[in-house]
Amino acid sequence: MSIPVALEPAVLQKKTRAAGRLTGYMPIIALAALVAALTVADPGFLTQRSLTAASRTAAPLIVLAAGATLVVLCGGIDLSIAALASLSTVLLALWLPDLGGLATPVVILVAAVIGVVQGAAHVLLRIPSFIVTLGGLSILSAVALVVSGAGTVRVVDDSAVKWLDLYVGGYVPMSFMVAVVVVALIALVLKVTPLHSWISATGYSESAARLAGTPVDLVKIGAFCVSGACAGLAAVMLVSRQFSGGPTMADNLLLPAVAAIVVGGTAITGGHGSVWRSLAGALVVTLLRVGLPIVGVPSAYEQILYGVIIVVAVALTLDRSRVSIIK
Amino acid sequence: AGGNDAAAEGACQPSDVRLVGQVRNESNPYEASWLAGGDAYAKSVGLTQERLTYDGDSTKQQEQISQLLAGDTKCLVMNVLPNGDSDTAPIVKGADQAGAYLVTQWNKPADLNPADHATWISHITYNGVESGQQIGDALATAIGGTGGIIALQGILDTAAAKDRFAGLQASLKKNTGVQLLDQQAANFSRAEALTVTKTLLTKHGNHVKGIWAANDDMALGALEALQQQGLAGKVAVVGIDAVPDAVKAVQGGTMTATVSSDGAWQGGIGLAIGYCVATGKLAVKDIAAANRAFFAEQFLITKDNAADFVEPKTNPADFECANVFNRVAGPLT
Amino acid sequence: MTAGVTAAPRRRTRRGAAFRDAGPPVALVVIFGIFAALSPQFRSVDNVQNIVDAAAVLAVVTCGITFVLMMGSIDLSAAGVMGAAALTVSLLVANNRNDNDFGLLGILVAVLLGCAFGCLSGLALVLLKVPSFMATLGVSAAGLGVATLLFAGVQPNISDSMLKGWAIERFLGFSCLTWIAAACVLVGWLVQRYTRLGRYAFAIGGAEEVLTLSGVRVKPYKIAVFALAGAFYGLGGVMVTSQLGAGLVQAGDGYDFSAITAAVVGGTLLTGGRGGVLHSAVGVLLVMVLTNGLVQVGVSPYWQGGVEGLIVVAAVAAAVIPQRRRNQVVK
Amino acid sequence: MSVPALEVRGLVKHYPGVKALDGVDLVVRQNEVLGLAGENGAGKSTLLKALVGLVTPDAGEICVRGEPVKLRSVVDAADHGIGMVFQEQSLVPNLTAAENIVLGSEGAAVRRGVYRWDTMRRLAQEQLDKIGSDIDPLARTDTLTFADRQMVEIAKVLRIEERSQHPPVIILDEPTSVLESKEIDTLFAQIRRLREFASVIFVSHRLDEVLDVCDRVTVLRGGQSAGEVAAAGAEPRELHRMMIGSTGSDDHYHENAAEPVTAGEPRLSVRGLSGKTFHDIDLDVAAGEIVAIVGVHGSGREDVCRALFGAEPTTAGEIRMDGKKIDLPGTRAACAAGIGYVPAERKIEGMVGPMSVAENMTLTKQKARCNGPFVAPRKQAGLVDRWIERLSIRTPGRDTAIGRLSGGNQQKVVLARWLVGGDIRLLLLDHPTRGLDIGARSEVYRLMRELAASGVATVLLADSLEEAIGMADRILVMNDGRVAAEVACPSGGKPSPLDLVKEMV
Ligand SMILES: Nc1ncnc2c1ncn2[C@@H]1O[C@H](COP(=O)(O)OP(=O)(O)OP(=O)(O)O)[C@@H](O)[C@H]1O
Ligand SMILES: Nc1ncnc2c1ncn2[C@@H]1O[C@H](COP(=O)(O)OP(=O)(O)OP(=O)(O)O)[C@@H](O)[C@H]1O
Ligand SMILES: O[C@@H]1[C@@H](O)[C@H](O)OC[C@H]1O
Ligand SMILES: [Mg+2]
Ligand SMILES: [Mg+2]
Repeated sequence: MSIPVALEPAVLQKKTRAAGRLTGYMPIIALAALVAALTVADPGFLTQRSLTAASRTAAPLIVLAAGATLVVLCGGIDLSIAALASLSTVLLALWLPDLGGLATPVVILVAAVIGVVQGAAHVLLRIPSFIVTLGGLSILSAVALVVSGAGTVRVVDDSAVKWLDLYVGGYVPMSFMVAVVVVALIALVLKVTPLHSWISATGYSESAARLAGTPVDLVKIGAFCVSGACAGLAAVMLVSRQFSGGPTMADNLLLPAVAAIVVGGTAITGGHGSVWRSLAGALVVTLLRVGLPIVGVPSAYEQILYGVIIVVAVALTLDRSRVSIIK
Repeated sequence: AGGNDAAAEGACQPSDVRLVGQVRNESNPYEASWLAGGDAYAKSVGLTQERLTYDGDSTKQQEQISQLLAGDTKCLVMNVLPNGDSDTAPIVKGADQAGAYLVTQWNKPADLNPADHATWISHITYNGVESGQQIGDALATAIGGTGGIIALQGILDTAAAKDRFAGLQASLKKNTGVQLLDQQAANFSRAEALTVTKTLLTKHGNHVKGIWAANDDMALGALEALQQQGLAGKVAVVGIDAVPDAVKAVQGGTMTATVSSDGAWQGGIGLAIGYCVATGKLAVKDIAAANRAFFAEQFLITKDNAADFVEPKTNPADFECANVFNRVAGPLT
Repeated sequence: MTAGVTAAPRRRTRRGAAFRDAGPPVALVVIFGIFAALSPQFRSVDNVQNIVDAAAVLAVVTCGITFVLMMGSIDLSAAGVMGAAALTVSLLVANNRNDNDFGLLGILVAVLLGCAFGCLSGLALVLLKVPSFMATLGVSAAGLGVATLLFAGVQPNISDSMLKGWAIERFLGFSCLTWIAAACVLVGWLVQRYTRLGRYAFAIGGAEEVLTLSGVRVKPYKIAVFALAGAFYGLGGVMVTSQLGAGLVQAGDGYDFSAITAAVVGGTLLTGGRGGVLHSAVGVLLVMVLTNGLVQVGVSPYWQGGVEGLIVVAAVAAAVIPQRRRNQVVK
Repeated sequence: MSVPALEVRGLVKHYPGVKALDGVDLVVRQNEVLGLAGENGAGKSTLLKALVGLVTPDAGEICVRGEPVKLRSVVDAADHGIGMVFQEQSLVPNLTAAENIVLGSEGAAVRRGVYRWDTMRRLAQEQLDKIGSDIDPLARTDTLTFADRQMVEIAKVLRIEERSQHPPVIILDEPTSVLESKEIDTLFAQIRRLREFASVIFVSHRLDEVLDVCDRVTVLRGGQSAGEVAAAGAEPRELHRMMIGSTGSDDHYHENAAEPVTAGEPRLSVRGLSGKTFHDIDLDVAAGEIVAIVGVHGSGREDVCRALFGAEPTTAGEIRMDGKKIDLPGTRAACAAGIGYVPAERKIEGMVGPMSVAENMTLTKQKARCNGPFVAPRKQAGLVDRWIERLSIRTPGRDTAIGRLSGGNQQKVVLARWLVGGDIRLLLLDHPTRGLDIGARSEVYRLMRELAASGVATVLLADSLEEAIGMADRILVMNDGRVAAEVACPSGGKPSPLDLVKEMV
């Protein structure tokens, strides 16, 4: 009944092919502009050590954002990723003494299963993903609080996760490498299999996808599964960095992760976007988080600047030719 | 352990020293006074303090620290409030590797000790068990030794919250007439304390004779709740931190007691210790083991002595290299 | 001109409250009933008053967010806008930081500031085409920044007797704040039902492109809706200040997600075009009954958040059952 | 003669890769019903959108009552007395009918932003009275039937009268494509009534309809005017010739020679199927057989069709394909069993607009474009290009977003989706020719015949009784959710539409 009448977006008509390609590089351009601005503000900022530190810092955020990107591409949202990552840090810290190296895959698996449970609740009970995962957020936080005894769990012997804290070639943090590999892997799998079609179809038009026989429910559950697994992996990175797990350790990464996805230019309404975009978005967000205070922006102005820059960055990166109505 | 022994020697020109103070945010009075104290100290030695705030976000704190340590660390002095116990270890490790001078406050795991590190000079905290017990006792006295009380806990997974509550429990053991009716977490927050208190007041009605709050912010929230329920002055309230509003309330009699933790001093002293070591005026190896991790002096503030605490008194002399450990009340237990 | 046709007798279609709206009120009654059965203190008059009083701020914030959700947009700016409004009002009415004593005017300025922040969100959405999720997140950060600037290290405590009185004085058993909230709900409902702004917000959520095709310029309405929501958040910030007797940067902490939860639990769809202020009011009561009830029956503080989350999910699940349609899209 | 109500000269509109309008001329006289005919993609909708200010032409001139005008928006056009009922319905579902009718020009119904519901109701009532509709103006639009909503659309478009002192020009873009024959009759009565005080532009792919209701017909071909005819005495065939530039075949439905295989197990066998809107349906379809289901709106036939595909829950009954029971619901099971479904609502349910032709075409039968689990780009390209050619789909390329194609070509892509796998055994076609031009329709019919000949069973919800009779081997008449009659429909012994209508009501 309310079929969107094909209002040709004016932008689309005017846009030349070259400009079209440019929007694909916008996240990178935004990133470069930010680095340039920070360097102007503090010439000492652009050093190899500083970039190494930033990339190490960004790793967990990249992984979290990459996983949640799949859910966003399917048209949903996963608000539980940070709480799940927090819980995973606790589980990892608790299990490391007994399971050693095995603890890492087990925790990722458990996180993936929790993702599946939320996905299934969303799909089967037909509750909006926003609500399911908001509920999931509080439930997982409560569980984390209880199993950790409301305190941090120290990791005394961190040999099993230490490898993540090494540097490749002395410069590139291992955790960053792993994050990039995860992003590349997800991107590759999407590219070479029908999954990309399925996910975009689900995100753009779920009913059409379903009637075309696309396994919409499975695709969505799968997206939540990957999102959960990524939260688990992010937790491993955090533990390797913190030498402990804590029931609220990753909680504050939720909004930055969503911001990373959107700043990358992925449409929050689903369908259009990619994990590569989220990688660039996560770097932008990380630079904003650490860069602004380090170059000496006072706290209050830092928040105002953060707000402004993030809005401008999204204005730059979003490819509006693919989404006619912005909500 | 070990670390960079050369750095521990301390051979920096005073003008080369870089002073950094890091707290959660600038939007609560306690931490704002910490940063102000740091500024004042830096000014006294002709430097400026770089202020860092991390919104109570552990990951953001780590991110800032690693970015900071990726810069010039030769004469870097950091006075840090770790967000939680778990945040201390990575900060210490980073500082070790970079050879930056570090003083931490409030939070650290028990098995991690400055004495095992070269540039982690000191850890300063207040004895939460003691303060929790002191205000518990004060509350018991205020309600005449018998009656019900409710407790407002801080953020459950912080050492401060747990120690203080342990102190309350110890106090309850002593004051057998006092009965703990209920305990809820209000996360060190004034707003949450307001709602929780209202709910508990309706739940327990006039059985509630006193309110024990793990910090002053919550105590102030509880006071508002009492006022709104028309119970102002009829229920005793205690807190910890000695924020100005609480001290005034104690002075005015609406609050029974609080415990001094001196934010401005904390902001200055961490920088001062680091500065003294960095410039060679103090050698790490000369610092007594008991001063590497210590409880700072704290005072129970009641109506009697409140007037003395209305203005936080930080004395410039406290920050001279010979006096930096003057407020040590005892080694960390 | 028109060849007049004899008016055919009107067919009447069923109007008024639909069955599909019954879920949340029923859930409210059921959950209230369960707690009442479990705890005698819960069902005391005092506690019911307490619940309603505690709901006041959330009700006002949710009122604002409802209009945004009706359009199918989302608004995460409440926390920042409330913080900025709280500091503004506490520095403008009689307080311990300066000699201002603007009274009602100060309150008005704070509300207008909220309105201005809302405008910013709307402008970012409409002019820069930034999705509301991000635009409002940015505005929230900016609001917190402004609040921190105003805070400047010393807690402003208010001594304005009117503003303090709002939280303390009672009328017919409820605090003034509660009556203010009730008035907001009423105003919100009137706006929703009897003004172009309200009906267009509803229509934008139903089929935005159709409005454009009908020659309606949607952009000003979108901005206006965000501005209206901002004004409600501003008032929310003022109310929190009245309750706490002080202007806190954190005055709005958590209200963004609680308000969305309340609205959705009440039956407003995140996709827009459904629900409304009254739905949201029910949602707010439901959430407050839950928070209060869990404390009253003595659920461990560790578990409270989790149990609340579980019940919210269950309530929404139960509420959507009668609405399931074939091939329905749930995002 | 008086000045034309509307005149278009040399209108040009380019899209990347397409010349949608290539110098169109058009004259609409006062108080006439002008038909606009042309193949899918001929540029009809683009022309009409230019007339209501939704498309800015690259060149050319639009004159209203002799005055050249620039139309920048729908409001602009309305101010000049031009209004349009869009090809897809454009009402806000969650508003009342009254609000929809006055939307954008509320006049006295809204004062200073405040609604006066009584005035609004009265204004809407007046509009509805003009077209003799008895809808409750305060009913929520999404509670109305499709036909009623169409009435609301027309009532709404008539509001432009209030904006301009001149007689309005009302544009109806394919208003009949989703209506039942009874509703079409009502609509035509309305159009004839409109003619008394307005000019009307009417678009339809059913040429007999066009000739029936219009005074004059202008034909578009490839974005240009290909000529015009007076409707009186003209033949559909003549129009068709002008549309495509040659004479079309007379045998529209491509009568089949081969008989369906009725011996042995039926391909599809349904027993006692019940759901919310249908009860106790029995249905057999043999391999190679085309069974049409006819019935009015609300007869439940759409839901039966969806239920067969697993897209609508059932409460009882069983479905067998070649004797094997299949577990529904869930569209996956149906797909796996070789069932294909072409939904009626193409824009929402049929295609994924922003995705490419290739992706849309291979969405279901992923195997056809993959080697093992991996997409093989070459294989996909070959496959898609083959089907583009085979169905003569007009598209700039396989990577073009399907949303940019004309309706007919979109439909072909959606159909091709089920064919690329080569394993289709039963096709459920819900109004497969809706919105298709006569040529495209003929091609779809030919395709259906071909598929039937190769053994595919087909269930058809036809666009018209004629189509059902023309295509089907057997017709099921549904009424009130039940099968009311079954009519054999062999080639050579076709029933008359009247025979069927008797059973339908
Ligand atoms: N006589 C009237 N006076 C005022 N408003 C009216 C009147 N009739 C209809 N409306 C408006 O039209 C809208 C649709 O009416 P209806 O009662 O069918 O739906 P509703 O129940 O409000 O919608 P929902 O079920 O989404 O809440 C109402 O929300 C109301 O705003
Ligand atoms: N927004 C657009 N972008 C690109 N091409 C377009 C756009 N809109 C229309 N076209 C192209 O312009 C041509 C004319 O399309 P139009 O919709 O006017 O055809 P039509 O005659 O209405 O067809 P139908 O009978 O299928 O509705 C088609 O080739 C179509 O693909
Ligand atoms: O109020 C304080 C709180 O903000 C912090 O967590 O630690 C100590 C407390 O006194
Ligand atoms: Mg209703
Ligand atoms: Mg068309």
